[in-house]
Amino acid sequence: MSADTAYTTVFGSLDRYEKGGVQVIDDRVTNYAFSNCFEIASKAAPYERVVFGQNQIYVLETVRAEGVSPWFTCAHDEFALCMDGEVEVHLVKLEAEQTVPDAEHNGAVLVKGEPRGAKMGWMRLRRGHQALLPKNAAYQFRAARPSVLVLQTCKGDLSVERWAEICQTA
Amino acid sequence: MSADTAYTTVFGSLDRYEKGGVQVIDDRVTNYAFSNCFEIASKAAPYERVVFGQNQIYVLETVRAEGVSPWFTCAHDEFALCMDGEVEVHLVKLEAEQTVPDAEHNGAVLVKGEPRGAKMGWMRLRRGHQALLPKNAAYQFRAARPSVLVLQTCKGDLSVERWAEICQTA
Amino acid sequence: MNAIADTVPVQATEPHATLGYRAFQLGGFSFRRDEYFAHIGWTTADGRPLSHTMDIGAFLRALMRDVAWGFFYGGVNFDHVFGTTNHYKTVDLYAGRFNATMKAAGVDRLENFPTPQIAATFEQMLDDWTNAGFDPFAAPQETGSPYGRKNGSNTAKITRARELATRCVGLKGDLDLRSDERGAPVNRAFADVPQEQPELHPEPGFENEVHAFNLFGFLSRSQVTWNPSFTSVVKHSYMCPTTEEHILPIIHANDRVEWFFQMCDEIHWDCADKTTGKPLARVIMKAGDMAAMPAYCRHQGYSPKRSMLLVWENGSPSLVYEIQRGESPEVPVVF
Amino acid sequence: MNAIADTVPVQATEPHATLGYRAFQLGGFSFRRDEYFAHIGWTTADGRPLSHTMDIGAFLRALMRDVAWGFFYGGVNFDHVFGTTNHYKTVDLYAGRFNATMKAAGVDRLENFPTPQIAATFEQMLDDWTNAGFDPFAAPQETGSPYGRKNGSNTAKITRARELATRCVGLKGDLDLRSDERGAPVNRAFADVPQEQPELHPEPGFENEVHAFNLFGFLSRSQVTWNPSFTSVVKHSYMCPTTEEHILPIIHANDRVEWFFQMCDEIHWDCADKTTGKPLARVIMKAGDMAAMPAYCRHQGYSPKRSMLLVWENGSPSLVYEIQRGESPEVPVVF
Ligand SMILES: [Fe+3]
Ligand SMILES: [Fe+3]
Repeated sequence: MSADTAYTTVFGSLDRYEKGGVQVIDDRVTNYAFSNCFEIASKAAPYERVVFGQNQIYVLETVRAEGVSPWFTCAHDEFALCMDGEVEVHLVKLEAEQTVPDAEHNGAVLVKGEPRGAKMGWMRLRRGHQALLPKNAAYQFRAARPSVLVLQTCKGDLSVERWAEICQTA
Repeated sequence: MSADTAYTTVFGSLDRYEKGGVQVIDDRVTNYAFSNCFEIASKAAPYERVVFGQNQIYVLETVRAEGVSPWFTCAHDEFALCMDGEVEVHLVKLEAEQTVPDAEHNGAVLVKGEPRGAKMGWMRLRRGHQALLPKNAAYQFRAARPSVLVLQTCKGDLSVERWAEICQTA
Repeated sequence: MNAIADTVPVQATEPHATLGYRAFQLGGFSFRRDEYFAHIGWTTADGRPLSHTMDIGAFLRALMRDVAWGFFYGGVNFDHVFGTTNHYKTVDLYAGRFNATMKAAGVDRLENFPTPQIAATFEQMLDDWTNAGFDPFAAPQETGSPYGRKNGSNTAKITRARELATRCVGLKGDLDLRSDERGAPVNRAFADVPQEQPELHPEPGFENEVHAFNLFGFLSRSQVTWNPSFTSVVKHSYMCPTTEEHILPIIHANDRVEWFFQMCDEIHWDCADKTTGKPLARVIMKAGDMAAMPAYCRHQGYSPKRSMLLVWENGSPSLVYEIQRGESPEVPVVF
Repeated sequence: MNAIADTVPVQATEPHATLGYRAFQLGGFSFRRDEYFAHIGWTTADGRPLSHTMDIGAFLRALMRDVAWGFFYGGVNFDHVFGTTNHYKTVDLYAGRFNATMKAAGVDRLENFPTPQIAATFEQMLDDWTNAGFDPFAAPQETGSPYGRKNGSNTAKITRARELATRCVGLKGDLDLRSDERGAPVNRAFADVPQEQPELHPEPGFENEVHAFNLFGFLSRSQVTWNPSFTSVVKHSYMCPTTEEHILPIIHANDRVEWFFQMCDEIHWDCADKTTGKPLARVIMKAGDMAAMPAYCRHQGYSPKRSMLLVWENGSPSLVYEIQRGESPEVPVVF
């Protein structure tokens, strides 16, 4: 591909992102819930699950991945999309007594104590990689440097909402 | 030009024209003064000058050319555009006493009596041909079969207005 | 062209002698195309004829989405006059209904059709009116002109199936990854997107559960624009990423809140009132930006360079009725 | 590029490193183009940034007319948001001013500029943003794509002078007839238009007064679309015929009544309120049809095949002021 037709795909990162915004004509700016995952992650504590999209029971959460996370588990599938950095995902096939007792329970919970069960394996996610977090498995994130994940899940006990802080308000 | 790329240009004629129209959404249809020169000419007497466009002192007139017209003259230039049929235009360089006395007078008038002065010559107009009717000349139209002219001129003594009859009203 | 649609009778004329295209009739609406335009005709409530003209390229690009998406969620406005509203077993076809002036003047028309009937008509119209050199799914720089007289057809391109994962792309038995071999080379605008798949280290027996894939690589191989796929599903939460270039060919009036996550590059959105068409806001989205489209708005996006947009939909079949009953908010969140 | 314009300073950046186009600033308005779009930015009355996006093809086609016509009569709307109003020595540049919602919301902007200043900026923008393969005056089937990165220029095509007779085409010393030799071959869509000139039988000495010409032949050789010439003049009454194909690239909001005489084929017009943009009427014009555009409307035409339209203008310099003072009606005729 020659220089004059080569394209540069612009991704964002914790170090470098440019934020757009809502230009109001005749509406409430907060109705657009405008935020940016890198800005959220840059201000979040490691492994806080900050809700930045919600639709009834469903959420998208931004996570600052930094160091080793607690072990999480969930009664339904979740997905983790890496938007910046590099994150390992370790999986354990939980024994029944450590899974979420209510199969209808929405959202992730912390595994109590060390996860017991067979090691399922692990994955290394880089930017653009999306991982399945299978239901009733335990999963742990490990990131040597600050990284950003977006989680597709349901709103649960660990979901943190601070819309007024993350969204454009004027 | 091959058959599959050949175009047919659609002209109208006294014999065959298709009229469009105003489709009102929220307005008065008469404000669009919608008419059709072939329809007007099909209902007009020979050489009536039916105004179908006007803007302050200026008009466009439709003329049904059929047989031999009176001799006209005008203190300003006029133009005749042939839209259908075939029309001869005969010109005489009028002597001063037969021209319109007021150089500012708008619109054509009838020449009183036979035009006196040098014959300037004549022209044969077919569809799409436009002739200059030079100021202070006498001109006469001759058409063997019904034809249609559009005149660019100023509104004058011979201009006929019957907007309610020629325009779409509903 | 699906099996159901083929069994429904469609009202169409013989091909026009010069132009080569068929004209179509659906209820009180007439459709014809010429070298440059789609012409839509209807009769107003008080019996007068009215018409509307659209550039044929714009019309076919909109028609392509409406057909491919099965009339999508809510309203698919082809422009400020014409469009469809999905009721999921039936579809409204309208002209002027969501144009404040035309509605107030009483010159609008709306008719409801069983989905198979309107689908069959739209599919045949799309197939008849799309020439060999034009792909309504492609970016304008990647296809030919929509104009001119009937010149072949492009059935294969306009009948591409939507790519819908049921759990996650790449899982055994689910939607396949895209590759050169499967006819999905990397798009010119994404030549710099890394194609490596994630490192997977499953223990024996867990090969289909320790699963990740390169979503950006997958999207870089999209052959179409403005056409969401499903890539991962949590209950009724659908990740519907899509690659966007030039203008969204429809103005989408969703019947539910819809979220956009801009994964790279940028898109500018025009948002307007769903019912009247009055402008409400512009939303400028760059890489990493998230925004919601409230359920009361219609929106149309402009993507200057091919970009990756994650459309996140709540596909709950009961949601639209909850919204209609006022049980579900039209806004994404109140704070 | 006329001499006056070249002496006025224009605010422009260096060419963009990747795209190759310059960005321009005119008062509080900013302009930039990329592969697909023109982006217009401004600051609202209360100090907030606002923007507007137009397809670059639509923008350049509109810009071409505004430049070539010297800002024309009245308002030249590029679309429902952006445009110019001619005050004949100065020009208003606006965004949102004639959009009912944007005006009511106070997010519009209007600035007045001396004509040479805005003309110079528009001319340079048009020249910089038009690539070698694209002719904004040509019908879409007769030119290349407006999209992509900077690729040469097309200065000769965008600086064609308007063809303005002072009395009548073909008279000695007035505007010449068009011919193959003068670079004006018959257009493909008018190959069937007779090219014979009228039979003239002048007596000796009257060769320049016994004058007629083939207007339809003249028009069949037009190389451009939606660009009126003057062919005959009676005082301030100007016959401004033009050949039309595809869509009028502007929405014209005249400051006076304007008359259209459709000489062949057909054009469909969308008419809307000049101030608010609300739809008023459709006008379907076929060969021989005459219609007026009232001075309160804005109008945009759709010509499915190249057609001949006679635009008839009252060029009286005092008329616009008479209209503004309420001394001249906004409607063509009352009956
Ligand atoms: Fe949408
Ligand atoms: Fe006009």
